[in-house]
Parts: sequence; structure tokens; C-alpha cells
Amino acid sequence: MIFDQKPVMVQVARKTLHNPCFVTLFFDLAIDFQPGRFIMVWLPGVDEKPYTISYHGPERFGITIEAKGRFSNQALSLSPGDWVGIRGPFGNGFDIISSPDVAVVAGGCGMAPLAPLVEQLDPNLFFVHGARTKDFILYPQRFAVKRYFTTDDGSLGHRGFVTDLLAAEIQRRTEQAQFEMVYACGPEMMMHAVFTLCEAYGIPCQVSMERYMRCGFGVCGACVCSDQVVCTDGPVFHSDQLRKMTDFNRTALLKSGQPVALSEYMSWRCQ
Amino acid sequence: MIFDQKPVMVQVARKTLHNPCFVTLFFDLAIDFQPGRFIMVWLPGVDEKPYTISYHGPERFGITIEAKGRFSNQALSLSPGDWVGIRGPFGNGFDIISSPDVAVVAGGCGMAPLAPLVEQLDPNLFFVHGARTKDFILYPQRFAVKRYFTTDDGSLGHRGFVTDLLAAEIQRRTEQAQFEMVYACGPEMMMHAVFTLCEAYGIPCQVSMERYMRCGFGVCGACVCSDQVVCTDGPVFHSDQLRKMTDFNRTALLKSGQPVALSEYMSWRCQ
Amino acid sequence: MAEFLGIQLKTPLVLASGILGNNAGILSRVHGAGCGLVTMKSIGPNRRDGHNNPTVIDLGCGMINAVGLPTPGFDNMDAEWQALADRDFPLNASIYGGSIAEFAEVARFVSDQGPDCIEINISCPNSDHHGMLFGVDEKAAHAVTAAVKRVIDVPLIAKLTPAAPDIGRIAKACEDAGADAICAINTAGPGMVIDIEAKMPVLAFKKGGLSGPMIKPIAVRCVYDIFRAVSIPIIGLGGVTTGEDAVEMFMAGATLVGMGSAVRYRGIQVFDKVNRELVDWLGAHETNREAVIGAAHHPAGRTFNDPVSISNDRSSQYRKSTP
Amino acid sequence: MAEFLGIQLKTPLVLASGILGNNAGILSRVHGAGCGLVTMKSIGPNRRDGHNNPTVIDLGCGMINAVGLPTPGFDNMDAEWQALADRDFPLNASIYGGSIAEFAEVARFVSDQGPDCIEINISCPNSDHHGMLFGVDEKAAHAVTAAVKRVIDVPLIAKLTPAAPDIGRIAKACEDAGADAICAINTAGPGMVIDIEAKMPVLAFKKGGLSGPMIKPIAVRCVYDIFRAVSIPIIGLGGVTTGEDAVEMFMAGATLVGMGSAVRYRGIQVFDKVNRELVDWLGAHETNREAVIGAAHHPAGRTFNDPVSISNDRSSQYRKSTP
Ligand SMILES: Cc1cc2nc3c(=O)[nH]c(=O)nc-3n(C[C@H](O)[C@H](O)[C@H](O)COP(=O)(O)OP(=O)(O)OC[C@H]3O[C@@H](n4cnc5c(N)ncnc54)[C@H](O)[C@@H]3O)c2cc1C
Ligand SMILES: Cc1cc2nc3c(=O)[nH]c(=O)nc-3n(C[C@H](O)[C@H](O)[C@H](O)COP(=O)(O)OP(=O)(O)OC[C@H]3O[C@@H](n4cnc5c(N)ncnc54)[C@H](O)[C@@H]3O)c2cc1C
Ligand SMILES: Cc1cc2nc3c(=O)[nH]c(=O)nc-3n(C[C@H](O)[C@H](O)[C@H](O)COP(=O)(O)O)c2cc1C
Ligand SMILES: Cc1cc2nc3c(=O)[nH]c(=O)nc-3n(C[C@H](O)[C@H](O)[C@H](O)COP(=O)(O)O)c2cc1C
Ligand code: FES
Ligand code: FES
Repeated sequence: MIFDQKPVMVQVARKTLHNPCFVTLFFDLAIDFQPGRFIMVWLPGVDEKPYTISYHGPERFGITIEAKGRFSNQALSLSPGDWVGIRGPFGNGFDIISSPDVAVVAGGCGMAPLAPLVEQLDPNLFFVHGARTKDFILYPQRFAVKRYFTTDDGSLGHRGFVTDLLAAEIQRRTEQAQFEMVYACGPEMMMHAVFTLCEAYGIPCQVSMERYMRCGFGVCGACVCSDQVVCTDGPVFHSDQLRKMTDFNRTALLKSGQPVALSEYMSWRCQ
Repeated sequence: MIFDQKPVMVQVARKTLHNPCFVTLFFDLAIDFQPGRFIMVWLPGVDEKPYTISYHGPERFGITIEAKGRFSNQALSLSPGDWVGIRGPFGNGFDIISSPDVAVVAGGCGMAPLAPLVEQLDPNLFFVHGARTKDFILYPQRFAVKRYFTTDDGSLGHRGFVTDLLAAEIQRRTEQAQFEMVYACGPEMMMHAVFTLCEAYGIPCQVSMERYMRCGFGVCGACVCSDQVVCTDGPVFHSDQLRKMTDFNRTALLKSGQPVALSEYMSWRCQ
Repeated sequence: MAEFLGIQLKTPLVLASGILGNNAGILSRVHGAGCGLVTMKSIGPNRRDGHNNPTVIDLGCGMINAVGLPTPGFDNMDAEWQALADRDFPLNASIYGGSIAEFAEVARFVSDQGPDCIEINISCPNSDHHGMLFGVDEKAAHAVTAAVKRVIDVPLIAKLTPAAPDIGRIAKACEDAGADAICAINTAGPGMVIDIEAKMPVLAFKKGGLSGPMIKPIAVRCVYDIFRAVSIPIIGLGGVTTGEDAVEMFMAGATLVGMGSAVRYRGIQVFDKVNRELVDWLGAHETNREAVIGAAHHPAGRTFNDPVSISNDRSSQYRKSTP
Repeated sequence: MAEFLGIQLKTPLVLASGILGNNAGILSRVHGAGCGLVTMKSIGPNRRDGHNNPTVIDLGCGMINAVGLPTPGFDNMDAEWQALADRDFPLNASIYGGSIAEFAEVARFVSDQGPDCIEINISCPNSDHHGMLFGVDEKAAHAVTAAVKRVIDVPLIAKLTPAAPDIGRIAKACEDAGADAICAINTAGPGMVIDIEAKMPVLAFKKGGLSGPMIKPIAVRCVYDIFRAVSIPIIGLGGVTTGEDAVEMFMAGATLVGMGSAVRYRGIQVFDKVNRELVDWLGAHETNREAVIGAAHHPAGRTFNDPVSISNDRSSQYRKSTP
């Protein structure tokens, strides 16, 4: 019951504070869901920004927001009963493979789109999640399936990168059933590292990209990445596409439309 | 497959010349039909006018046009293959009573909307048709049911008015099963005579009215008759409504919107 | 109940001119169906047949029309005036002319017939410039309004066209010249629909004005602009079809809301329906019509987490500030 | 194949400015999807971020937008110009400025980057009068066109706004000043959409331009008027979504047909789809694009029983006659 036309005003039904930086807002609406799809969230008088759907039930869904700038901090300050405008859902979502031989690799709040995906995948998947520290691990109690952790400071699990664990597991599997698909979301540099690793082993992957967005439905061009339109062709892209997207991990457009190096394009989500 | 939006251009599929004044044009289209409904017919560069649906089949329907002024004469000159624009169908249509005790009273080409009605009524109905002369009798071979005729010159059937025969039949039935419904179409004066007769005997009737029309869908007000909108409330009106319509048989609006006496409003169809 | 220029209206809804209003019977019926103020078809100086058909075509998300201002002529409607004399409903008489003198001549006569108010149609695009030119030029709008105001005894409403380069300034010129209210908008465009099989414009007049849902954003913008420019009440008109549309018009700054094309989409009962939807919405939001008028003129950023609280903007400081 | 200002186009379809055209990759893809001429997002004199969101909202029968002319600035796009230098498709560079001097400055620089043509956007309603004022005033339109023409080496297209009081005269002024073609129309309105729960305009900029199917009648009327006023070719743009819409534009007088919002409704492949529909329609009617251009300008009354026969109106006597 959300529309991809003008925003529908809905009330925050519930709010979960994960830690001082992460909050999940729930809305009591049935929506047309697929893991990886996103909505545009309007705070009247403030701005409108895209957020991935991180929880989904028949009558309720949630979005998880990391405190970054003006908009997300305002969103964090919302309380149940407050109104926001919602358009969507937009985008394609992940292609779901029913096989135990899949990996899910989350970096920071890149966990948001992956969490409902994990809930739809085979419980024997390989699931690794990296964060700055133990305190930044999203949804600590959420999953029935095993999750491996990496942290920058070693406060939980492996100290180092998610790709360290992924590489080891891929290596281990060279003799047996190799991954049929690797799903990744997180900082673009991390996703690129996953992609490069998978390419080396001929493993297909899907990653969820982020770019500055305006319309959300493929018209304004704000979100283009090489010849792909992130809001409609993506946000999820497969290896075949990533191979041709020279802007992947390299170039993104600022609000003005100016293409800049990814490093310059402020790393605005999920470090 | 006709629309009540902008005209759909269709080709004349077949043309039947009934006599020098009456022609039926057929179009190969399935339409949402009920006896009494009408379409707007556009001759590009000429004008657009309402015509009742006089034939109806699953894939084909027809309209019967009497040569009167500029428009209808141009319509008479059309040949199979020629294009016209059609909008519709519009209007309410007749309420159909399944009883042998009904009468249908047609005057001139007021037969047009009544013909497909007769085909849906009980074959034991009482059916009378008046015309100037024998040559102006529409659809001489069309009906399986018995039809009584009246002509102005006596060239066929009774010499006089349709109401003469109707009155006699009503009279005859005072002792037995009286009419449950009388359907009439023709010159407004004739319909008014039928209505008055029926009122005297407490018989309900339905008549099909005509007024100058523009939109056909109840917005422009060109066709108002008292507080009724002929194109959407009608063109078929029941006795209950007719009783309150003081403009019935009295007043009609000219193209300018000026209300004039019915006699002044040129008797433009099917006298 | 709504008060408007001293007239008591049973609902804040208005029948747009040129919609159905061709005789006393139908005007009475529309009033009975929940319309507070009914407007007559625009009355002109001389008998006019208007254009040949097609004159009105539905386009799905609105309609296009070039009826061409048919009129019996103001002094050729005795029976109608007589029928209207006994009415038990408030009546708005729309008039037009080709010159200031014609406007004044028609207005003087019509005023004597006792309508509750007179609306000057200085905005119709569908004839060879009858009236429209007045609506796009400040000086002309002022002159015609002043001339009509001088000769009538009832309140004066100026009906404007969205074709004006700055509709707020036109409204202000009318207010300055004595208009008691503004009605906005007349049809937008003009537009043209070509039938590609016939290879010609569908309307006999070729071009026509657009109305219905597709012009609502234009109408809302115009009402918003006018609200910032004048202090007199506004009849917001253009594309309104539901109670929520009416609320949107009120928030843009309308005092009353008009409907025309909506009759096509929801029948004559659209007035009752919209009124019920409006009452329900206001009730659910624990507010009232007066309170929402102009609500969208609050400064940005104020209420993202409290959209239901509403203050009466009509008397607030935001009223006359520029955007 | 279509020839336009000496450029060979694989189809007579044009990508509207501001739709997708933010980098060489997507422009190339749109060309690959069946678009004959792709237009870049309008390039301005200085870096501009445009407005905050919401900037683009779909309304079902069209959309409203106030993106606010974001641009890196003409002299800040080296990488893009370099990527475009190697292109294998015809490119239209849209530019804007806040003054004649700015227009000329941007135009001179852009011309040196080698686009196939330059389109001056003298019609955008979504910023504080960047360009729009030129499009509603004959003298200003003439002056800016002449100034740009003087400093560029490629054909010049003037893109007009339907807000012009008489768009035919603006087009004529541009033609007289040296424009090689006209593009019409930019967005209509402006309009406003108020969210009644939030009690504020949905767009951050409050007002926005209307595009998509609901403005097609306005666009067709504008192209019709321009066709009667000028001899240079016209890119007909506004609400086109299907091959039949394209035929309607050609009949109104367009030489090429542009699409923007249609990408929302039928995807990037809309160009291939519309081109196929167009080819099919023309084939079924045993005619061709050249023959239908301007066909709706035939005198009324000619063809009610022969709508399929088509003569080339472009060279006919009806061309310049008034309505
Ligand atoms: C498809 C998609 C899904 C997303 N899902 C989530 C999510 O689940 N959780 C989450 O916390 N964040 C998500 N984001 C990022 C989110 O939209 C905001 O960018 C982020 O919350 C920062 O906004 P801000 O105003 O607080 O920060 P700001 O200080 O305004 O901006 C910080 C950075 O955010 C970027 N940014 C600003 N606006 C947008 C925009 N409209 N689109 C893309 N980037 C923008 C800017 O480039 C800037 O570098 C998603 C983005 C995209 C494109
Ligand atoms: C609901 C309805 C159904 C009709 N069905 C038929 C039918 O089945 N067969 C048939 O022959 N005629 C029918 N008519 C009448 C038809 O629409 C034309 O009015 C008639 O053909 C004369 O048109 P003309 O141009 O030839 O004559 P004209 O010389 O132009 O006009 C003669 C008279 O027709 C009236 N008239 C003109 N245009 C209209 C119009 N748009 N609507 C109503 N009256 C108009 C004028 O008042 C004038 O008095 C119907 C009319 C209505 C309202
Ligand atoms: C068929 C038709 C006829 C109209 N005639 C008139 C008229 O005579 N005078 C007038 O002021 N406006 C006239 N209008 C304009 C309407 O009054 C109204 O301003 C416009 O249709 C926008 O409102 P809507 O979208 O609710 O229809 C007419 C509109 C239509 C559709
Ligand atoms: C999101 C959006 C952005 C636009 N940006 C520009 C622009 O930068 N320059 C311009 O000349 N026109 C711009 N336009 C107008 C389009 O080029 C086009 O003239 C208009 O949308 C009508 O065409 P359509 O109905 O096919 O979309 C924009 C339109 C939209 C919807
Ligand atoms: S956000 Fe507009 S095209 Fe993707
Ligand atoms: S013809 Fe327009 S209301 Fe009946």
C-alpha cells in the first residue's frame, strides 16, 4: 500500500535503537517487497532520501538508518507517532538462489538490505559481517543462522576485513562445492574487493550500489553509474554488469552532476 | 471496444439503404449495449451528432439515420470503407420487463432505438409503428413478432395515429391483463400523447427523449430538460420522471442555450 | 455552513460556470445535491451559438473543451430570470463581454435580476478573445473590474486564467479595482488533440481549454500565488474531484472550492460525496475548514513530526510574506 | 533514417534534456536503445547543486519536477567532454545562462567541445528565472538567440516554454535571430502539489514544471502554432509515450519527436518501442514520416471519408495561412 507516486504520509509505528548510531523505524504497511528494494523517505521541510527495506512482514516493514548528516540525524530523532512521507518501493532487489552454497558479505550497515535476504536464503549459507567494533554490529540477535564477524579493532570475531574470511572460505571450497553466488553490501571499496576476489575464482556475485538519488524511478539521471541507472537497473548489480561498469569503485556524481573520484564522493553510508 | 473518451475512427462496414431517406450504417465493433443507448458520431470537418444504436450483435452494430440537414445528409452519402469517429455508448437505455403485457409504440425513425428492444422483449408484446406513408416504414422485414401499422395517408395499416391503436388496445385490456409497461419513441408530441394516455390508465411508460447535445456525458448542460440531463439521466425516462419534467413536450434549449417552445425547436428528427 | 461575501452557503462547494447550469431546474438540483453556490453558464452580450461539435472531449485524466461561449444573450432570458426569481438557493451569475462597455452593459442588467453575486469571466480561452485578454493584463483586469463594480449591487467575483504571466498580480489588480472575491482557475492550456486517422484536430475549434484532474497542480499553484497577493476570499477551482482535493485547495488558500469536470467522473452527487469526504477528513484531523485555509503557507521545516496540528494561518504573519 | 540540420539520425526520436543524460555512458545506451539524437542535461555557467529533494514526483498521468538546473558548470566537465569526444552517436548539448553574456560564454565553450548541435534552454521554470524570462519575451528571445548564434559553429536549437503568451511569435523571433530549429516544449505550468497531511508543498522548491502525458495537448498545440509561424524544423516534445503520440506530433508539424517522461512509463527501451510503433503505423497507412509532417494543417472539411490519403503538407499552400 505504498505508491511510487507522490509520497504517502505514514506514522512511525515502532522505533528500535540499536546503538547511538543505528535506529530502525517500523511502519505498519503492506508493501511489495523483495530484499534489496528501497523506498524514498520524506521528512517534510527537511529533505527526501533513499533507504533500503531492512525488515519485512505482511503488515509491517522497517528501515535501518545510520546517523550521518542532517537528514539521518533528524530521522533518528523521530518517535513513534511521528509522520514521514514514503514513496516506493523502487529498484530491482536481489536474485535469490536456493542453494546452501552461497555467501553473504555485509559491511557496516550494508547489513540492512542483506538481513531480509539472509532470512530467505538456505540456512547453511556462509554469512560474514564486518563492523568498526563490536558495538556497531547490527541486529546482534536477529538471525538463526551462523554469522562470522570481523571488526577493525578485534572486539568481536576476526580482526581485519570481511574479505579475509571470504577468501579463506572460497579457498577451502576449491576442492568441494564452490559458492554459486556471493551477495555483498557495504562500502563500495569492500564490495569491489569482494567482486575482484569472486572474479578470480569465477564466482558470480551480486552487490547493492548507492548513488545520490532524486527521482528514484529512472528519469532524472542523478544516480547513473557508467551506463547503468542505479535506481531502476539496480541498486543490485550482477558480476556481468559490474565488469562493464568502469565507474564501479571509481566514479560517482555529486548533487551537481559532477563526476568525481569515489574517494572524493564522501563515504556517506556504512563506512 | 468503443470509448467514451476521444472519438475512435472506424470504417463503415456495411450500408443498407432502406429508402431515399433512411440508411443504416454498420460498424464491426463489439460495444457495451443496452437498447436505448446512443453514440456520438463524428464526421471530421463536418460536425458530431448523437445516434441511437439500432442494430446490435456481438461484433457488429448499426445506426439508422434519417436524412434531414447537412450532417445527416453527409452521413447518408458515406460508403463502406469510409471512416467516421465514434464515442460512446452513452446514456441509460430502456429497463426491460419480461412480460407479454408490454406495448412498444414507434413513430417514424423513433423505431431505431425500439427495434433492438423489441428483439429482447416477450414475442407476445403489442407493437405498433406509425409513419408518414408505407414507404417510410423502417425495417419492414426485420421482426418475427406482429407489428401493427399506422400511416398518415392510410397507405399501410390504420390511417391515423399510433395512439389510436394504443388507446383501443388499452381499452380492450381494462377487463383483462393490462399493460405493465409501454415503451415509446418518436416525435415528442407523440410520446407525450402516449404518456398522457398511459397516465389516465395508471400504466407506467418509458420514452426516449432527444435534445441538442455537446458532450454526451453530463457536463456541458446543452441537453438539460427541466432538472434532468438527457445524455446521462436519459435518454430514456420513466413516467415518474416525466411527471416532474415540465419541459417535456414544452421547452427545449437551442444551440445557444436559449429555451424555446418545442414547436419552435425545429422538429429535427423522425416526425 | 459557510459564509461567503455575506451569503450563507450550506456547503463550501461551488458549481463551476459552464457545467450543467443552463436552466433553473438543473441549478436547483445541483444545489440539492450538496452544492453551496451554483454558477450559471456565462452570459454574454449577444446571442451566440458557440462552436460546432466536437466541443467537449474527455481525455481520461481531464477533458478538453471549446464550447465557444454559447449564450441566449443577457436580454433574451426572461423566462429563465423569472424561474430563478423564486429560487431557494444562492446563485452566482457568470457574465462575459468583448469590451469593457459590453461587460458593464451585461453586468448592470444581470445585477437587476437579483443573483447573489456576479462573476466576471475574464478568462475564457475558447472564443476569439472574448474576455481572455482582460485576464492576462493587469491594467485591463483593473479597468473591467472597476467598470463592472460601478454598475452592480451585488458582490463581484473575478474569474482568472492560469495563462496570466503572474496571476497574483492580476488578482491584486482586481482586488484594487473592487473585486470582492477571486475565482481561479478557468481552463488551462489551451491544448489541441489531433486524431491521427482523421488527420485533424478533434475539436471543431481546433484548440480548447483543459480541465479536470490533470490541471489540479496548476490550479493549486495559482490559488497559492493569489492567496499571497490578496486579502479577499478565493474560490479554488480546477481538477478537484475528492474531499482530499478540496482540502488541498483550502490549504493553498481557497475559502470555497469549485468543481466542474468532477461531475463527469462522479456524477452530480459529487457535491454530496466531496462534502462528506471533507467533513470526515476535517473530523478525523480534529480541525475545521477555517483552520486549514492557507495552511500550506507555513514556513518550511516547521512540522515534519507534527503534521496534524493546524493553526489558523489566515490571521498569521506568514500571510503576506513573499516565498 | 532521418536527416536533421545536416545530421544523419538513425531514428527521428530525441532524448529530452534533463532526462538521464548525465554522462557519456548513459547517453550512448539511450542512443543504442533507438534514440536518434540524445540531449545532455542543461549545462550552466557555474556549478549548481539544484534544489533539495523532493525534486521529481510522479502524478500518474505525468510528473512534476523542480530539479533546479544542477550542473557541474561548463568549464568543469573535462572528463565528460573527453568521454564524449570518442562517441559514435549524434549529440545535442543543452545550455542555459542567467544573462545573454552567460549564454554566450557557455555556448562558445561548449561549441568547441564538438557537439552536433547546441540547444538553448530559454524555458526552464524551475530556478529563479534562469533562462525562462528569455522564452516569454520576443525581444529577449531574439537577443539571446542572436548572441549565441554568433559564437558557435554548430546548428542552434531554441527550446521554448508553453508559458509564452504567443509561442509562435517567440519561435519566429528565434528563427529571425538565426535559430536552425525549435524544440518545444519545456515543462508546463508551473504547478504545485500540496500534501495535506504534511500541510506543505511536496516539492522542496514548492512549484515545479509538469511533464508527461497530461501536457501532450499543450505540446501539440504549441507545435501546431510554431509550425504556422516558422519554416525551420521543430522537435516536438511533451507527453509523447507511444508511436501514435509521435504521429500526432508529426501531424502538428514536428520534424523530430522528443521524449523525456516516457522513460518513466516504458523504460529506456521506449525509444525502440516507439520507433517500431511508428514504423508500423506509417507502414499500415502506406505513408512515411515526411508525408505526415504538418498533415493536421489541412483545411477543415476535406477528408472525412478519406482519412488515409496523405499529401505532403510541408510544401503546400496551407503552410503559412492563419487559422
Ligand atoms: C539505494 C540506497 C539505499 C540506502 N539505504 C540506506 C539504509 O538502509 N540505511 C542508511 O543509513 N542509509 C541508506 N542509504 C543512504 C541514505 O540515503 C543517506 O544518504 C544517508 O542516510 C546520509 O544522509 P544524510 O542526510 O544524513 O547525510 P548528508 O550529510 O546529507 O550526506 C552524506 C552523504 O550522503 C549522500 N547522500 C545525500 N543524499 C543522498 C541521496 N538522496 N541518495 C544517495 N546519497 C545521498 C551524499 O552524497 C553525502 O555524501 C541508502 C542510499 C541509497 C542510494
Ligand atoms: C439521444 C439521441 C439519439 C438520436 N438518434 C437518432 C437516430 O437514431 N437517427 C436519427 O436519424 N437521428 C437521431 N438523432 C438526431 C440526430 O442527432 C440529428 O439531430 C439529426 O440527424 C439531424 O441532424 P442534421 O445535422 O442532419 O440536421 P440539422 O439541419 O443540423 O439539424 C436539424 C435539427 O437537429 C437538431 N440537432 C442538431 N444537432 C444535434 C445534436 N448534436 N443533438 C441533438 N439534436 C441536434 C437541431 O436542433 C435541429 O433542430 C438522435 C438525437 C439524440 C439526442
Ligand atoms: C464544458 C465546459 C464549459 C465551460 N464553460 C465555462 C463558461 O462558460 N464560463 C466560465 O467561466 N468557465 C467555463 N468553464 C471552465 C470551468 O468553469 C472551470 O473553470 C474549469 O473547467 C476548471 O474546473 P474543473 O477542473 O473542476 O472542471 C467550462 C469548462 C468546461 C469543461
Ligand atoms: C526531471 C526532469 C528534468 C528536466 N531537466 C531539464 C533540463 O535540464 N533542461 C531542459 O531544457 N529541459 C528539462 N526538462 C524538460 C524536458 O526536457 C521536457 O521538455 C519536458 O519534460 C516535456 O517532455 P516530456 O513530457 O516528454 O517529459 C526536464 C524534465 C524533467 C521531467
Ligand atoms: S534517481 Fe533519478 S534516475 Fe535514478
Ligand atoms: S450533452 Fe452535455 S450535458 Fe448532455
